[in-house]
Amino acid sequence: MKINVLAFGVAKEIFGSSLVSLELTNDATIYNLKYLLEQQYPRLKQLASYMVAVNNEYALPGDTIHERDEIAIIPPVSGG
Amino acid sequence: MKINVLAFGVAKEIFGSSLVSLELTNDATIYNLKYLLEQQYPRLKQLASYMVAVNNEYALPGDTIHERDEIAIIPPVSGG
Amino acid sequence: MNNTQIVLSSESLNVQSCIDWIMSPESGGIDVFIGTVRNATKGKPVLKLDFEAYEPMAISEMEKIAQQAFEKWPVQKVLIHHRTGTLQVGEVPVIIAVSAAHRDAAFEACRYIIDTLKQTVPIWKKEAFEDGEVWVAAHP
Amino acid sequence: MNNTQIVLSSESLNVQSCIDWIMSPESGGIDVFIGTVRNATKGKPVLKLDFEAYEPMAISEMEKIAQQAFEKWPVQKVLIHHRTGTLQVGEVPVIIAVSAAHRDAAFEACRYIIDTLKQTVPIWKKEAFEDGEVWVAAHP
Repeated sequence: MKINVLAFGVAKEIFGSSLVSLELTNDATIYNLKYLLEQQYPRLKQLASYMVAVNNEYALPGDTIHERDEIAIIPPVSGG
Repeated sequence: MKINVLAFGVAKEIFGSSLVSLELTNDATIYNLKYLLEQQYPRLKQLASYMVAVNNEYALPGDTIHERDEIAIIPPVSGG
Repeated sequence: MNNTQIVLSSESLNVQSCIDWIMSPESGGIDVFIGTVRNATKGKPVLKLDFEAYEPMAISEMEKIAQQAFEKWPVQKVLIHHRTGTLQVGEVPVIIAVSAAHRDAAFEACRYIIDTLKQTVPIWKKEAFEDGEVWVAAHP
Repeated sequence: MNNTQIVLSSESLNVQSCIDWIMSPESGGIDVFIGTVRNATKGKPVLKLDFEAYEPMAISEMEKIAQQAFEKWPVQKVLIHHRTGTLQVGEVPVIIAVSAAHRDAAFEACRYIIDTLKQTVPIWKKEAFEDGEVWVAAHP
């Protein structure tokens, strides 16, 4: 399946875009997604940390990704 | 010596006045003052507590009172 | 001191002017405590409050508390405004504002100031209920 | 919920309108935290800040924090306003306001909300210095 990944803050600069498209297998997990992204964008690994959100909720590494899910890369937040 | 004692809050009601005059010996302490006042106004003893201020500072029981000192009875405060 | 503003006033307190005074380019966090007259005490409707102050000593005690805040925390400005006179439900008897480079100091100092003010500053509050008036905290 | 007001806005935040909304005859204490853009970070002059938000998730996370405050403390109203876009030194990125019958709850909930917001709400701040720009907290 093809999924779109939203990027914010420093992740947008690492991707060079606020949205990247990826091809994932149908049973892919957050863990798989992060592995793929880090292969393609090694600077992700230099971040202090980063989370993945699925449909506006923080996701766990084992969570499965479904087609049409809204996926976002959440680098360390710094609001307030 | 004759001293004037200012009263605030509930103390003003107990004294029936915002200022009472007392005759004290020259070496009188806060402790002596409180004893005299409680003799004259027994309802003072029903307060949760009360302090005496001398020249705008909280005084200790052993502090000596001098002529012209500004003396005030401070019932439990409840500002804020 | 131009880093401290202490006011005891029979006029309405103005939150916006307190905020305007406390903000500065050096500060990163501001904590503001606003006391308001509640419409009930222990479930009993309150009609109004009367605040009486021993004015010179109240100002002197508020200045001491502000000074202690500067000694205890790295704060930049401290503001304490307190009302006297008759206040209706919803009116503001007290505003405390503290600015600091970091929020920890602002929160802790603001809390310290209101807690200490309520223990040491010679101001007294009389609550008016439908069936009479009571000096708050006077009796055990 | 009419006891919660969450706003994410590219327009200037207005402290007075936050205070007007949070005050009520039931409350006795209000704590307000105001973040401001500081003119320096670790001694280095800051020119401006840019705030970017993942808007729907940021609002959802702020609503969760407000809900947690209601579960943890007896508070009456909770307000969280956050700016997006470019802010100059002295401008206000965040206002948190909490009202409660008693001040303990207002102070503790306000502190909890700003601390948690800084940990969980997807908003990012880029500091502009004379020699370049840095996404705050991005790198170890």
